[in-house]
Order: sequence, then structure tokens, then C-alpha cells
Amino acid sequence: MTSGLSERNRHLLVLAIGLVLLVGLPWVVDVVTLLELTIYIVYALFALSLGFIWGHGGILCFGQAAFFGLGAYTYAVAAINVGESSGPFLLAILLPAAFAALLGAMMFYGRLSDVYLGVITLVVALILFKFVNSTANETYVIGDARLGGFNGIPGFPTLNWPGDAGSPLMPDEMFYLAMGLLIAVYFGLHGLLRSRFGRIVVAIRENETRAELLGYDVRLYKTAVFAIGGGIAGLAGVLFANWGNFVSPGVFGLAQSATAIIWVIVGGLGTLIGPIVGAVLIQFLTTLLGQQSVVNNAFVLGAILVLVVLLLPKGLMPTLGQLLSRGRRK
Amino acid sequence: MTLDRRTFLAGSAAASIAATIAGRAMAQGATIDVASIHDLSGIFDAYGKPMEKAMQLAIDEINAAGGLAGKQVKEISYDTQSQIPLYTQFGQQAALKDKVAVVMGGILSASREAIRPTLKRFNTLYFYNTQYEGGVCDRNIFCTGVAPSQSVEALIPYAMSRWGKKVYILAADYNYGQIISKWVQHYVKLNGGQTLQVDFFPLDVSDFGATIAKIQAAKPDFVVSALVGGAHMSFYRQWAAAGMKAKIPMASTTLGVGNEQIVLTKEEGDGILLAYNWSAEIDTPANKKFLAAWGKKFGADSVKEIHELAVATYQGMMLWAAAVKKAGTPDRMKVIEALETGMSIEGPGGKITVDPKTHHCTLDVVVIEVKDQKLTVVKQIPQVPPLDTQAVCDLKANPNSNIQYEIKI
Amino acid sequence: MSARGEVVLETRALTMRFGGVVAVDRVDFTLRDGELRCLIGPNGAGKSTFFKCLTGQLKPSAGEVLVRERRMTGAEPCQMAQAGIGVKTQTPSVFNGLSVRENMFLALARHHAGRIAEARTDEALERYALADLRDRKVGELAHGQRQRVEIAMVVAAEPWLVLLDEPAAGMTHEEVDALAALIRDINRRSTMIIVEHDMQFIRMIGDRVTVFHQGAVLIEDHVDTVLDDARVREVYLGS
Amino acid sequence: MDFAVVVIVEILYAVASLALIAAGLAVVFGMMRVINLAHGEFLMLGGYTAIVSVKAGINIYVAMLVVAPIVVGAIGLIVERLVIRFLYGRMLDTMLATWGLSLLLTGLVTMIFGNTTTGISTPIAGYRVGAYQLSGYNLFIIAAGFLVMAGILLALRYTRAGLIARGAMQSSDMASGLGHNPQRIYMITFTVGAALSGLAGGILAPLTGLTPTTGGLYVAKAFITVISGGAAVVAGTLSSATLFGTITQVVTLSSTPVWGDVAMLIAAVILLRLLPQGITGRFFSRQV
Repeated sequence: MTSGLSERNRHLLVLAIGLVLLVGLPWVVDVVTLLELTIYIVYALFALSLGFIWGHGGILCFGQAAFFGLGAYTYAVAAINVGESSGPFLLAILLPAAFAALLGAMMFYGRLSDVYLGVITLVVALILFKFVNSTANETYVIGDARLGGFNGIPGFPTLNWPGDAGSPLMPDEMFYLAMGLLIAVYFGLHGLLRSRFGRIVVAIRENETRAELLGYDVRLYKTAVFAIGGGIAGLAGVLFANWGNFVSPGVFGLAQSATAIIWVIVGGLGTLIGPIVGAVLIQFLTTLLGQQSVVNNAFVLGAILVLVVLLLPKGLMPTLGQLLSRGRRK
Repeated sequence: MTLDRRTFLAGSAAASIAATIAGRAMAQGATIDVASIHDLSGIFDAYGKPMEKAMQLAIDEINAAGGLAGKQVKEISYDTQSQIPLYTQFGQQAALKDKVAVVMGGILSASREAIRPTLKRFNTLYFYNTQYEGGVCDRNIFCTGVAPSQSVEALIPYAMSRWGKKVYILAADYNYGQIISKWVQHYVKLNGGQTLQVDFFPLDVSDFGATIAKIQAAKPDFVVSALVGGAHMSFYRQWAAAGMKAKIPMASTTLGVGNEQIVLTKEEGDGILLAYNWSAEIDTPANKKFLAAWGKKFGADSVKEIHELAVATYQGMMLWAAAVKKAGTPDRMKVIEALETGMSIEGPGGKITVDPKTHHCTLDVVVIEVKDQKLTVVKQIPQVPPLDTQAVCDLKANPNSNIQYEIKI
Repeated sequence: MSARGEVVLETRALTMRFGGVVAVDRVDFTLRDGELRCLIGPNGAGKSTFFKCLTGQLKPSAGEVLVRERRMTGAEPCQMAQAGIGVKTQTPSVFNGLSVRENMFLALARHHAGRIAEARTDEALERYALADLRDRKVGELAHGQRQRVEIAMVVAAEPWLVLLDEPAAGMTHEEVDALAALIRDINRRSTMIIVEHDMQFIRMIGDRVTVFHQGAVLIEDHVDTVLDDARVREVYLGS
Repeated sequence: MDFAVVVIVEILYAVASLALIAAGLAVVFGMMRVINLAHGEFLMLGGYTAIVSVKAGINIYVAMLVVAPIVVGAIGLIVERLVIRFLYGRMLDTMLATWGLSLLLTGLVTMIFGNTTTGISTPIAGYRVGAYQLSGYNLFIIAAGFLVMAGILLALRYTRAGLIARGAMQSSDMASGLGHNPQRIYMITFTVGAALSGLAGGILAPLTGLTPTTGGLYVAKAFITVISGGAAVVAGTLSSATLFGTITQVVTLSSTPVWGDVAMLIAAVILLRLLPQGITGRFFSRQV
């Protein structure tokens, strides 16, 4: 990594910006904007989950929404049954992580890679979508919660202060929580990547054969990375569910997985800040485009994706980093 | 939800939340704002576009007559693009940002159930102007469309008397289809018939080849379709293409609601039986006036776009306007109380009266046969009450009720 | 210098088929402790396939691989490595995007806990004369330098058996001389198998040589005997 | 007995429509190792071309069988020249770029035609098998599916162009040695693949309604069929289409279309886990 700032300073800068946004934003914007920003953060977290497994683990997952959706649905179902939100919150992270571990083990121990991995992840997300989408019948219940099929699940208890089911989080508190979690996950992943585990994961991305010949069980490491990514996607799903107080099968949809890939590729592979920047930028653009009807949204996003692949194959943030450091040297 | 907590939180966001929750601060702007939330694109746009036009027409007429409570009415329109999660999002915006007096909207029952909790939570009055499966019991919502005890109750005995007793049901796989198919089974049984099979289809299914073979194997006397949306349209095409029209007749609880009869050819649509509140052929002064006004505003060509849901939307808007006039204010509780006096208006579909106990409506029902791409009235039943919801819901006794009852069979 | 110790690696009727093609055909092979064995043969003789069956990169269709009398048939490459076998592949297989130091760290980190691995990394860089390249990305180095990095990574883990696939390929004369010295040095501590093409090089390091032809072992003997053998000449030069 | 015939026809129809949906992608993937995720949109464009042509008064068969492939082939040519050719050998980048393209085309069509369902009626009347009525159009699709597959097979095996194309895919050096420009061969192959997609889209259009997002429904099925089939263009596509078409239809007939789809997807996962190179990667290597 080359950049004008030293690595340490760069992370301090990210932390500072993060904290300023965390504390400052609720003071300067109105509630609707704050709600809008909360969803950006949720998406950033989702992007980060894919950015980690793809950019650092070398696993391109075409069905990351499977874990996002699983997190959202697990939370909704568990919250209806439990009421108090702490248990459901944890369960909705652990279950997608466990599911990712299982799926990952199946794929990596079967030595699937590249396109085949892409197809399987895509298909698994599709299966989940089709299944959940066809659970409108009243026989599909888990405890007190009806899965609801196409309707989705509305009106489940939203997150509350831990231990106190009677005090749900207000929109501004939701913002603090989401932003705080994003910062925590970012630095958590950062620390992980500096650890022995993380360095081996990166080594596997660089050269799987060599890592194996050095005695690292690539299958195990990849499965672990995939599970971590699944857990983070699940966390993003929980926040998403709480944001709208509504989940529907669309959370498993192809579009959800696809947008995440666009965020990551636009923001830049191999960095942690890239996916976050990509998600926020693209979502901001989507919102802007949503307010006019001359140019179609998908048209612009598609054009951006094509142009980024052709002209900025490394994505925004790494390219920016290179430009900065080149500027410095001159 | 206890949302009146923590008002000490500083910051503008927190303050505005507090303001919203403390109750809708009235008399802010120079206009009374009304939100229209419909699918204006995507696979449900055939339903939504005319509903939006009906809103515009109703608001024009209200404003031309001097507005409400001394103010003009302004429409804020949202396109939910046939995506259910957008209902939640736009519902939030309408309630928190636009602070509208009422939300008119929702088409699919799934969209209603997505937006209903949001609007209830943020104390924003909600009108759902669509024929639906009935049973919603919530004081914050008024349902102005026909319900099963009005439409299915009329349709099934009429179809059975013409065709026979064995029925095969196809329904869209979400709450509407699931519940309406039970009502169909209920009325089939009540009239001494037999339901052979019920099949559900997700809204994106567009290949019905195997299903058509299955139906033939079951040999029903007729088919009841509760299919919904653009993709399901191909069922009628494939049915006709297989030459089934001559073999097994069909009734539907949904066809025509999106004016499908003019998209389908004569050969594909003719002979299908329906039952709704409205048909263009209803011969009343109110309907003629409505058709003329629509033609004048949107062009003569546009008159054929009018459908059941557009009429229900127009009637819903007019009901709300009448209530605001009566209450003298757009304040939510006052309007609800006014409506609960059992208000009625004369609409294109006949007289429509609010039932105070259920917030549903008593209205006229017409049984229709599709002929030459037109909805021909074959039978009229005046002033049918919403018996299905009345059987389970009493908002006078339980004003805090907030559920949708489902029929058990 | 003939075989001296106990048998440490053995294959029994090892066979590898791809579709209808038999690349390795019922090979029985024995390696003793301390040996420096060369595998030679013309292109397509099956020596590289045989090599990959030993490293775990290919799963043999039939037969057995025994490492110190333990059955390791079809084991994963990582299990082979964990059993103390170091492997250098034909083309340099290194972590191109990472620095020389990081490469070395990764070679050591499997055997040592983080802190110790860090310390050992710097020692190893000194020992293998890579210290001045430590912060360079391996992908930016010259071919010969990358070969050196890879061999250093393999050896740093102190394997008891080292498998090298065509280590001299693409090297200059001077580099080949240095390599031969390095291999003799490694052989003082580890048993070795070297797949090689270059006769010159085999003469320099040679001891016992196994010649592959059409998937089977043609002859196995001391390098001088083998290179004078008529059949070997025929296989190499064609008739 | 009659019902058995109906079931067989329905299965053949499912197999043929899968083969049609996958054909264009199979050619491009099998010959060029390019995964075109805008494939679904090529089908969708074929459908729109056919519908627009019919509404403009062109004969429906001309619209489906001639106009749709020509128009979409031309679009494919443009796409190849502007985007794909810069990305040969970069499989992942190609996938991402074509994904972008798919969004772009969806958006473009939405701007032109609106996000709404359009459709035309099928041109063939139903027919009778014993006590059952069947859609005549299904027979047409079965015929079209098998003709397209046979056409690809014959073209690759027995025509000079097919021979050169196969040669170029095996080794582009060899082709250029023989005086053929591999860039040009890639260009033509991609165009032909696009034209096949256009043809399929045109043929399928009368059956189901079309929206600008219809491509999304196709691309997953095509992608799964082609990848599961493996490298051999015709043998692979036909074998996986047969497998998946049969599973889908049998399950659909005994339950609902959803379970039919789910069964197919589960079959695909199991298949790829067991045969990571696809069906033909294992059994028919080195065929077309």
C-alpha cells in the first residue's frame, strides 16, 4: 500500500472522521436525513462483509445477500418469539455465520473455486429467496412468527436497550448503534488482518498453492473467512430489518447481492475503506437519481460498473491512494 | 410503542422526532398535504397508474369546490416501483418529513401490511382503496374497496349456477391469494360445491404450461383465478393458446382490476366472470359525471384506463374530503370520529357508507362478464355490508385493535 | 555414496490416470534417509505428475504413498507439508503481492507463534542473504531472485524431505553453480528429490537417478551408469 | 395414457426452453471462456424486438426468427467492440463488466418502453391429445430448441468457420499461424452468441409477458445450465438442460412451480459439488 499518509495516520484519520460523524451528525441533520444516513451505514456494513471475503480472502460470492437476508429474517422471527432484542440480535449474527461456515466448508473442502463458487453462492441465495417467497401459507410458522412469504414480516419488536424490552431504540439511537458498529467492525477487521490469521488469509489470496505447500490448510482458513463475512452480513441484515421494521424476501434477492458487488468494485478491492466509500457513494447517487425521472437509475449504475471495470479496475480508493502518493513524490 | 420517551435528547433530529411524536402539529403550511403512495412502475403499474390519476382528479375537484377547511389540498406522490420495502420507506417520509394529513395508497395486501404499522406508529391516517381479502381491524385505517363477503359472495353462487359445482382455484402466493382462496372455498362449500385443488403461484411465475395440464387432469367444472400482476397475465394467454377457453370456463376475483381485459384479446378474455363495485356500464348520474370529468382531464382515450381500483381511490379520497369538511379540520382524530358517524357519499360505483365498527364500507356489487374487452354487468346487488369483517371486528368496543383476522376453514 | 539409511518414502504401484491417459503407471519407488535423488525423463514421461502425487497436489488414481511407513495416499498438500516435507514447484510459486519479509514470515509462522516467528524471520533473511531485499515486493524481483526466495522459504521451515521441481530452469550459469552448492548444503540436513531436465546440472549434483519413461520407471542407478545407458540415450535422443 | 403423453410433452418443452435460453451463453462460454452476465438482457432485447416488430405490422415469424436475431446480433457486435474485447482472458472482469452492461440495458429499455409488462399472443392454436388440450406453441418451442442445438453442432463440426473457430479456441497461435485473426474470430463468435440469444428471446416472447427486468429471470437459469453442463457447448447444454428440465417439470407437476424451481436449484448445487467441472468436464471432454 502506498499512500501519502503513513498507514498508522491513515487509520487515525478514518477513526477521527468516523467519530466526528458518529457524534456530530445527529446535531446537524433532521430525522428523515438521519434515517437515510442510517441505511447508508447499514449498506456500508454489508459492503464491508463482501469486501472482506472478496478483497482479502479472494472469495467472490455472488450470493452475499443470503447471509444478509438470513440475519434480517432470523432477527425478525426471534424478536417476535422472544420480545427482548438482545438474544435475537446475537442469534441473527451467529446463525448466518454458522450457515456460511457450513456452506463454505461444503465448497472449499470440495475444492470449488472461481465461477463454480459464484454459481453455488448465487444458487443458494436464489433457493432461500424462492423458499421464503413461497411461505405465505399460515402453515409456515416458527413459534409465534409467520414467515409471510412475499408479504414479508412487518411490525416485529425493534431493538431495545439491552435487557429492557419496554424501551425500543429511537431513530437517533439506531443511528448511533449502526455507526458505532460500523466503526467497530472496521477496526476489528483491521486488527484481524494484522494478526497471524489475517496475514495467512491474505497469503492464500496471493497464492493458494504456495500457502498449502507451506502447510496451511487453505480450506479451513477460507471457511473461517467466509463465516466471518457471513456474520457481518448477518449483522447488517439485523440493522436493515430494524431500520424499516420490515423484512421481505427481497433481502435475499439477486439485486441485493449485485449491488453489494458494485459497491465493492467501485470503492476498491483489497482495502477496508473502499467498500464503505463505494456503498455510500453509490447509494447517495441512487437517492439523487431517484429524485428525477429523466435518466434511469439502473442505467447509470450499469454504466458506472462498466466504466470502472474498464478504466479503474482497482476501484476508487486504491487508485486515489496511488494518485496521492504519486503527487507527493513529485 | 412508547415513543414519547427521552424528549430531553438534544439535537435537531431528536427534537423533530419529539415534535412528530408529540402529535401532528397542525396548521403549519398554506396547504393540506395528502400523500399518494402507489406502484407507478414495475409489474403492478397497471393497477397503480390509474389510481394516481384518480387521486389527481379527486383533488382537482375538491380544490375547484373551494378546498377544505379554507385551504387547498396538495398531493405528494410517491412511486413504489412495485417493490414492497419502498412502501415502508415512503410511508416514513410521508409521515415524518411531509407530515401529511392522510396517506392514500397501497395496492397489494403485502404493501398495505408493510405500510400500515409505519403509519400507525407515526399517527398518520391511512386509506386503503383496493378490493382485498378483508379482516383488517385497525382504527387508523379505512378500507374502501370490496371485500370477500361482497364480491366472492356474489361471484361464486352465480358462477356455480351457470357451470357446476367442481372448482379449481389458482391464486397468487401472498396474503391476498392465501386468504381469498379460503373465502372462495368457503362460498363453494356453502353453495354445495367442491374445491378440487388450490394452487399458489409466486408473483414472478409466468409459465403455466404444467399447471394447465394439471387442471385438465383434475376435470373441474370451472376455474377461479386470483392471480395478480403482470407476470400472471400470461396465464390467460397460455390458457387460451392451449384451446382451454372452450373447454373449462373461468371466474376471477382479480381480472379486470388492472383492466387486463383490454390488454388481453377478445378471444382470451371473453366469458370470464367477475364481481366488483364498479363497471363503466353502470348507468347512474354519478358515474356519467365521473367518466366525463376523467375524459376531460386526461383525454377521451384515457377513459378506458379507469378500473375498479381507480374508482375506489376516487371514492376514498372523496370520503376523506367529506369527513374533513364535516370535522372542519384535517386533524386525524377528528376526521376519524367524523367518519365513524357512518358518513356516506354517492360515488361512480353507487352509494358508499362507512361502517363505524369495522372502518370498511357498505356498497353496491355488480357481477360482470367480460365481453368484447368490456365489463358487461350481468347482475346488480345493492348495498352489501362488509359482513366478513363485521363478524370478527368491533372497533367501537376495541379501539386499540391492530390485527388482520383470517377466515378459518 | 549409495543408499545409507532407512526407507523414508515409498510408493507402491502408484498410478495416475487422466481420462483415458495413464500418466503414471504402477510405479514402485523407494527413497532412503539422506538421499539426493534426481528424477529425469523426457517431456511427458510422467515425472512431474509423479512429483505432484507426492506433494499432494494430485490425488493418485490407484496405489499407495507411504511416508515413514505412514499411509499418506491422497493426503492434502498441507498435510504433506505438516509431515515435514518442503516443496518447490516448477515455476516460482511465491506470494507476489507481498514483501520478501512477509513471504519469509509466512513460511515460518506455521511452526512458530507470532513473536518468535517475527524474530526468526529476520534471522532467516540474514542467513539466506535476502536481508537487503526484505521490503521489496517479490513480484517485482528478477526471476533468479524469486527462485532464491522460494528455496529459502522452503528450507527455512527445516523440512526433513525437500522436493524440488526443475529448480535450475531459467537460471544463468553462475546461478546454477550457486544452486548446486546450495542443494548440496541442504542435503547435509535433508533428504531430497529433484525433478530435473538439465543433464549438465544432474552431473553436477547427481547421486542416484531414477529415469521415467512413458509413466513407468525405466532404470534407477547412479548418475554415471544411467547416463551411459543405451536405453536412456535412446529415450532422450529418439531412435 | 393421454396424461403420460402430456407429461412427456411438458418435459420436452421444459428441456427445449432451457436449451434455448442457454444456447447463446453456452456458445460464448464454451468457445471463449467468457461469461456474459448480460445474456438475460440479450434475450429480453430479442423479446422486445419481436414484440415491437409485430406491433409494427411485421409477420410474427419473421419478427421472431429473423429480425430479433439480427438486431440483437448487431447489439452484441457493438458490445464486443466497445467492452468485451478489452477484457479477454480476464474472466472475472468480464463478468463484472457484463453485469454492468445488464443493468445498463435494463435501464435503457425501461427508459424507452417504461417499466411495465408487454406481451403478444401466441400464433399457434392449441391441439388435442385424447382428453387433453395442449398448447401448440410448446411444440414449436420444442422443435426450435432442438433445431438450434443441432444447428450449433453441425456448424461447429462440419463448416469451415466452425473448424476455424474451434481451432482458435484451442490455440489462438495456431489460428493466427493459419492466417486467421483470433480477435476477429472472437468478435464473430460473440456476435453469433448474441444473435442466438436474440433468437431465443424472440421465440419465447409470445409465451410470457416481457418487462425490462425479464432478463434477470433468464440469466440465472442460463448461467446454471451452462456451468453445470461444462465445457462442451452442445453436449453440455443438452445434458444439463435435460436433467434440469426433467426435474423441474416432474416436481412442478406433482406440486407447484416454486418447488420445481427449488428442486432444480438444489440439483444444480449437488451436481456442481460432485462434478466441479460440470457434466461434460468429466464425461465428454474434447467434444463440442
